[in-house]
Amino acid sequence: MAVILKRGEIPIILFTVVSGIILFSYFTGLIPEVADELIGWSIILVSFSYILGLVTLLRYHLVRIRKREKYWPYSAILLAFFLMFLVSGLLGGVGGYEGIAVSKEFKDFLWLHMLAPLQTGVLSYVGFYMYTVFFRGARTRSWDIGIMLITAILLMLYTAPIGAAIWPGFVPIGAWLKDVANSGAYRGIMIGVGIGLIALWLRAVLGYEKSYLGGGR
Amino acid sequence: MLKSRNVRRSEENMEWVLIVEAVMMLLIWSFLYRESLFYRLGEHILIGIYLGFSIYMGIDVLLKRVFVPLLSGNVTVGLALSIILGFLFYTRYVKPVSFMSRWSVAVLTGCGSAVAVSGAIKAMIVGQLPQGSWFAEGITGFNNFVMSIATVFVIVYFLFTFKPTRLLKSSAKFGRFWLMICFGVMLGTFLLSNIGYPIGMAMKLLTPPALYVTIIAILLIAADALYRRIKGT
Amino acid sequence: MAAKTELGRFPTADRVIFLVFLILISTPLVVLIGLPIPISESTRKSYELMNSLKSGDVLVMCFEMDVGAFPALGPGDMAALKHAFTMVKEKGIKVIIFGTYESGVKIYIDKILQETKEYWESLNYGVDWVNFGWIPGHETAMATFARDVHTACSVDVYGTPVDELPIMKDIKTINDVTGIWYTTYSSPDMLPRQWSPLEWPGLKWTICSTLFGTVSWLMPYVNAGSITSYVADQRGGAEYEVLIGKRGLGCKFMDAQSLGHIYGIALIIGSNVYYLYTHAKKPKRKEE
Amino acid sequence: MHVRVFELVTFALLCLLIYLGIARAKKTKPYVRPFPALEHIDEAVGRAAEMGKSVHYCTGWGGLNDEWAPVTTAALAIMGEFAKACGKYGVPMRYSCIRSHIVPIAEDIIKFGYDTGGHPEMYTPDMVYYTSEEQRALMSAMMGYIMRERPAVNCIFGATKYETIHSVGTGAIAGSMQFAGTPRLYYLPIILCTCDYALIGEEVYAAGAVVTGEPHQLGSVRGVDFFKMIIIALIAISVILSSAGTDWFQRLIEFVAG
Repeated sequence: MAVILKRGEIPIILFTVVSGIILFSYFTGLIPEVADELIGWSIILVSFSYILGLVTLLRYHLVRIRKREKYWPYSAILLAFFLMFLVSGLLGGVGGYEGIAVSKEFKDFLWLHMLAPLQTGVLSYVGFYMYTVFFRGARTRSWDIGIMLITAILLMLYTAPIGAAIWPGFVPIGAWLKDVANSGAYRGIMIGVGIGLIALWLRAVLGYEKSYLGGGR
Repeated sequence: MLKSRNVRRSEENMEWVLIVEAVMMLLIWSFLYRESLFYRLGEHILIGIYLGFSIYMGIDVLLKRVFVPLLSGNVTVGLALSIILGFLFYTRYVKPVSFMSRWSVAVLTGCGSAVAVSGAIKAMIVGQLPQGSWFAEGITGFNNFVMSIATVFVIVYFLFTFKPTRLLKSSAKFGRFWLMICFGVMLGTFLLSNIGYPIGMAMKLLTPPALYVTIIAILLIAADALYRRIKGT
Repeated sequence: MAAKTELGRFPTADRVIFLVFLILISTPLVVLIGLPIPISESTRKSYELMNSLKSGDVLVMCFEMDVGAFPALGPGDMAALKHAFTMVKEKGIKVIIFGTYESGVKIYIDKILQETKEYWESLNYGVDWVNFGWIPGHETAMATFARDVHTACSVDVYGTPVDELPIMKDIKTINDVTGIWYTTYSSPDMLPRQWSPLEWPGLKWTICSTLFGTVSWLMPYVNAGSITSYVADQRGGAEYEVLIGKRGLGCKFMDAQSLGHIYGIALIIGSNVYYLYTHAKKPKRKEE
Repeated sequence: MHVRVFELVTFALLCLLIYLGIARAKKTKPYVRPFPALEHIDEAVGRAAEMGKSVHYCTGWGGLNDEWAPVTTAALAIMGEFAKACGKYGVPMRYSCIRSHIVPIAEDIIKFGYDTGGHPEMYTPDMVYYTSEEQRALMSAMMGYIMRERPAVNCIFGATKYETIHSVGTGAIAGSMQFAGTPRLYYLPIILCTCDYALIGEEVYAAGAVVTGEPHQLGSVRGVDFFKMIIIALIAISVILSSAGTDWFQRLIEFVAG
């Protein structure tokens, strides 16, 4: 029995059956409730899997704190904020249950006034790194990069308010590039990506692609 | 008299909150100067709170979708199976049966892949096929022609397994030309939608209670730069 | 390359680039530069619609907003508010303010009213204009407002019952309203569904102020006439500020945007000139 | 009953062609255009060994539970190759991740890579760094790690979002050698600008097959290519029909039986 259960085919069969049912429902319009149930499973399964990540992260930081490795105080700070948010969140009400108001307020404070500015700060690096890209990356190493950069400059003059003030002709050029030239190429890439994705699914069904199950098989 | 009552009340306790927010933002922005203890502090607070949030949301979902139906006795076959698969994840920590955790992953990936495939056929492949008429009136006909040509040559660029003849090579080059125009458009419009984040933050950091924190931060950075210059590092 | 430098430190060139960027985007926020902003057709039409209000006309300003979206749509709303309050003073129109989306609306309205204080301080609250804050219910509230204003807006933001507000005496249904300024940072679908000028003969026009991403979503409604005009994002707000002759936050943002884009173009060109200049000395880098 | 006939036929045809490609490849191994990104893995990791620095890998925002599962699978396949090279040269690897269900898979892949590469003793569970389920946490963790440790090789493959910019931007400043690839178009220009080796769009999926070097995997790429010829033919038909002024093609692809 154990030998049968350990066989590598079982996960592949599960993969095939689950995705086969959803695809069958998609193409024929039959058994939509079964397909919806299966998609609903993935939400529950993902919630169960959070523990795996938590265990890894806790082990990582607890080991650092115990061994007093470099930067260990930061690990302690991380764990402190983790516990603060989790405990205040759970006490403040979870899963539709009402909790203690003060605790909920503290959770909201952490969320709104500590996390929100931190995360906007991290997100704002998208703006900063664009200039790194322009400075370090945007160099005409070959003809194709040159075309990309010229198009990019034209588009920037089209989108920025100042562009039309400099020369109104930037607007039709930018609009043509964006709506015609871009969407033609975009379609080509989309078709390729779609086909590649289905090919990968089929390779997984046939049992050739097993990366999603981990190595060492 | 009635008019400004609400406004004032919300304003009073905003002062120190704004200062906390400014400090948090500057912790992250200190990275622009160097990777220092300030940034590390911000980074770890951020990860800590987000980790708490993830686990909180996980518990929330499990309570709503699993434990409340379990306690109220509405157990369907599907729910039972999903719970069993969920617990199979943890067999990873039990050596003799650790292979079972792969079953859950297989089901999860099966769902994800099937959603991807069913979405791709319509939106990515079949939906992209219809082309406009090349003989439509005015500029539209020419535009349709350009679009069809671009699509075809980009597909040719992504042919991987044909021996590179001269025809294929030059077609692929032409395909790459269209690809690059497409990327140029993306690069050019990227700034517009993303430059707003730093501008918005700069605005917050330049309004009074936060401005004082900003000034202190600038002074700190200047002092550090001076100190390092003197020390010669 | 940079690998030899001290760990954690940014190369000086990058620091300079970030610093210049920060200075460039901060300067317009402090001092208004006033770079040219071309006015789009839709914003001009919106401005003319607002300007066409006459004495005794009623303007409803509905903000489906949250404080988080303030940088995007706040400037346009503030410009429209300034315009409306000026018209209250000069022409004697009436203004009704509220939002229905979620409770964050109230804080948002407080914020923009605080910023436009000088324009309403001299006006008579309850007679010239009124603020109902947040009316819960979203689309249901909008539907109720269209059919029976007094049920939807039962008390104002300070708890005054609607019957005690002189401004509301003659406003029973949406047919008594002349125009609507509607700001949304989510879907604009509710506006044509509930408050379409095609459906309500008394309602002359509606203006939708919305994000760039939803403009294409909105266009079919504009073409059909169920939304009369629209103001697009920060940029539309800045254009509106130019039209009313009071350059403010929106123009500051636009100046920062323009400077940011010019800086980007300058960096690309500068970096390429430098690269091509030194190109001959270096071995060619592999492509792909 | 609501059968999407045209979609079903397309899908079945694609599957058939891929199957035929695989069946044929078992006899003769097909030619596949070289991918510079895959050919330089060894060289890059070797450089990391010389410098005594690490390799950083990330599969971005996508997980196995959503519609990005296939891309993530391909990215994990490429990660397996990097792990083998790390095992061969004895280079430490670090994998940043925000999807907890990928954590055990990644641990297995990296462990397997070090085992086959020849340095099984180097593997530690610390190599997988999980940073909660949220994207911003991943961004800040990657920025901090890349600037602190300055890895010699910095990779980001998979269904990536904004974190692409944080990763390749910091990597460019830190002077790492960069590998990246995503089918998400929005981030491709940035990858092309800042990375030494890039995989564009569909190349990520193909690379997942090519990286193994197995004939049947290459055969699937061959089958896909034949299907693309059919797509080009369909586009030509569409052009002819719409230029003739009919909407038959539109009606054909939307044909639903039942």
